[in-house]
Amino acid sequence: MKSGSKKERIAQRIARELRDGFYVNLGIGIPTMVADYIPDGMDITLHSENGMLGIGPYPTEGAMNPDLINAGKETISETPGSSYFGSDLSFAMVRGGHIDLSILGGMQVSETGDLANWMVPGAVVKGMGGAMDLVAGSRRVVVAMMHTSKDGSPKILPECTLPLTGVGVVTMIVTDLAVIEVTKAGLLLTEVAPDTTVDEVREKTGASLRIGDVREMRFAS
Amino acid sequence: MKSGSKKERIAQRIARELRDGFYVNLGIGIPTMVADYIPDGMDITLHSENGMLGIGPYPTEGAMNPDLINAGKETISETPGSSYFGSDLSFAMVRGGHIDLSILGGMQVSETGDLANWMVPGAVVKGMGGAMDLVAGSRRVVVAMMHTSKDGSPKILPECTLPLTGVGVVTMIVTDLAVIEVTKAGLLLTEVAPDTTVDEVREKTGASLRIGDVREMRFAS
Amino acid sequence: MGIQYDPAAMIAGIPDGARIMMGGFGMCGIPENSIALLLESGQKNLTIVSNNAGVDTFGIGLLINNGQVRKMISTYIGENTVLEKLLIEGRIEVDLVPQGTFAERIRAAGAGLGGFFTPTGVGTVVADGKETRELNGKTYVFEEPLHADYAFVKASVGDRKGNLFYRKTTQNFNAVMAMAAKKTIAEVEQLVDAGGIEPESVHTPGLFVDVVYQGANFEKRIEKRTYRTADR
Amino acid sequence: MGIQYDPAAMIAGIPDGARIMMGGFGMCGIPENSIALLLESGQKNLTIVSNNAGVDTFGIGLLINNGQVRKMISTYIGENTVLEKLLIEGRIEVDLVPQGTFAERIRAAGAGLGGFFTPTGVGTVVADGKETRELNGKTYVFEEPLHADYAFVKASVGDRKGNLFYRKTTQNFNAVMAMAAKKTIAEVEQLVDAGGIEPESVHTPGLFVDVVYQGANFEKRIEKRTYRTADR
Repeated sequence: MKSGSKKERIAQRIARELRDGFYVNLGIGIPTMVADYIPDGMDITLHSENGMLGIGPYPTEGAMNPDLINAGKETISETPGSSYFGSDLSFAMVRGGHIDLSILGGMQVSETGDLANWMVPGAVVKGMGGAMDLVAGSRRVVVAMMHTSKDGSPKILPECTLPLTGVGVVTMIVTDLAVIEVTKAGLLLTEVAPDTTVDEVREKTGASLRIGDVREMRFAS
Repeated sequence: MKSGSKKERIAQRIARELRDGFYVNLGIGIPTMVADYIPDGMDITLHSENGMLGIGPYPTEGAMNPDLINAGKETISETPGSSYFGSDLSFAMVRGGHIDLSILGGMQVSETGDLANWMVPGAVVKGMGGAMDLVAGSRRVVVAMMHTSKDGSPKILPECTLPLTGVGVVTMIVTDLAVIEVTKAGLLLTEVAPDTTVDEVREKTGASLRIGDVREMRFAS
Repeated sequence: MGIQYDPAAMIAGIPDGARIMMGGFGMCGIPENSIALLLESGQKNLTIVSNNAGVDTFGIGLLINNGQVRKMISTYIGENTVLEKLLIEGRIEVDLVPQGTFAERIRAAGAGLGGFFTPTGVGTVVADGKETRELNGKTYVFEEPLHADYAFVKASVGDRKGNLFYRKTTQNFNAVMAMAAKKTIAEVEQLVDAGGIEPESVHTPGLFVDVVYQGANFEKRIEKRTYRTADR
Repeated sequence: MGIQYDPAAMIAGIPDGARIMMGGFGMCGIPENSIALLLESGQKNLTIVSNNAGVDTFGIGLLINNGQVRKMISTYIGENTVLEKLLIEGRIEVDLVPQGTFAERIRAAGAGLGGFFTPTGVGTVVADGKETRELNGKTYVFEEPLHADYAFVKASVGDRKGNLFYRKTTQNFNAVMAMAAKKTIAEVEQLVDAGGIEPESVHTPGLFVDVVYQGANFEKRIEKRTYRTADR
């Protein structure tokens, strides 16, 4: 088993979904960490919905520029071949199916691939930002989340109980315990983490799972 | 009476409709000639729907550039402060009401301001180009045309008989004989050319004309 | 009337209850100087259309603190705790719009469209009460254009014809908002003569701009300072 | 699969009956080199989406002369007498679309919209058989997105990430068409390394481009040579 936190492990596993030439949008939180695990030599272009393609690593302290931020409002850097544009073109890219992969956090996912991730129960509503567009438009949507809530209750459910971000939009769920694909026939368990079992995953999942040819989760490094 | 052809006189009269700061689109034919009569010192920016603001005069022979044409496919020049953009933004400007004045040729105008100018009877249909957008979107639409057809038949009619370019879109008609405003109460004759009379204009007009405080047509030089 | 170069009269003349778009994403590319003038003028019951609502101590947050804002139309307001408090107390109204729909509705207003069908938000609360339609096998929701009386935008460079150029990620909503308001007021870091911006690199052609002026003392706050050590 | 730099295989692989967008306005900014490759490949029954149909002896006109085109979707075809003859003889089909609607339908396809309402063409033959709707007191007609299998575009400069920059009025439909096709093939006058175009001046971000290549021997014909004498 890889060292590092469970969240890093999720990011490492998701990095294995990257393919050469992909344009990828990373949400806030675990998804942002995926950038650290892009395989060497693979041509991945990161999209930021506030109007940029080609995000580079965080800048050095002296190079921070208030004119250059990502959608999480963090200072970032550019790479050779970066481009900047307005929000209208940025979301034209998203809705138009030009983003190969979006990686987002999740609060709940249903067995038909519905996603809830924008309204925290009991808290003031802060807004959906670009999440609804990203899930509606991206070619593949991978949800990165812990398998259960802090109280142990399942986050993968027959139906979401929280307000939805999108209907039938999720392609794959990657958690600290498992990789689950959303198929037309329902949720398909394809990988379990080294430190768990199919039975444990099943127990911690609120929706019914089809059990495929289950392998052990592997991680990009 | 000014010298020059009747068409030049139409262009000269229309030039008097220009106002400082206007963004103006000139169609092919008589409208193009309006550019020669922009009053000195007046800030007029010419729009070309193929993607340019700030058309200058025709270039010198050696300065002709295949990368720089107007919507009539003629070689042109740029002015300081010109900008270039794509056709989608160009027509966003047009439809969004950002063009103060469009000047177009006409085949027929109705008494409610309908315009027909894209299908020549009996000829192969060549297309409407940008005319339908220009008349639908511009703040003011001035039609520049000879008052009658070559056979003397009226072009200003109760209703257009040719296929329409737009419904209720014309603001003003300027011909070799008269200036006619399109008002909610119908066509209002406001000016007649020096070499004609109200009666002659009325006779050569197929639609009913309200006769306002008719002045003699004056021309920019 | 051509381009003007002094924003004071136009901003002072904004009526109570006006709807004003403000460019920027977070604190990046926000019209700091025009907001300061609006603070001075003190109009009330404003509707502000902006992706975010600033932070407690800067940007649109200053207008909220000053009691000038009745309603926000935004996509995410998570960075402003004062707004959150007012919202809970029912003293301010917030309309939340998905960010792509927000951008597209503003563009539709600027582009003279009557509305459009988008896949975003289908099956969510965003589509409640709106027409949905299946088109070529996919479901879309109808969205209307979003207009405003004024747009405050900020650019890196402007010329005296009103042409604007935005550096790095400062374009965000500035260019599209400049299209969608009856009057657009642009503050720039650098005001140059006509021709000072490469004609192919103009992001906002001057025909969308009514006032262009050189801003003073741009603060350009950074919301989240993220950096790496030089040797990493 | 990342950006490719050789157009030959992709163009040779275009099937008969494909729908291909081609940028350009008149002869300005047209994909001369990709058209030449398509002439060599000889596919039949193509639908060409382009503002114009070239002239008798150049541009899309060459494909028409070669009997490869079954249908044109255009806004104005007045410069091509061969096409006119084929049209009269019923050997080619022409769909005419208002130019702004044409641009907007292409953008809608690229932007993932299901359609939009435009004021253009209301009350004309263009609106025949289409839904019209009154929105905020104005009448609009519904228009659908216009997709294509391929887009051939031409840019002045391209970099190896597929970013494109267009000089003067050569952008026209090139940038918007690059968004709207399944595969976009861009020929450029100058191919540079990634970073060779100022990031703020990229008109077509590389994510819209599948193949970028340096064209050879651009003819760049002028359709109407209009000039003044130097002393005027």
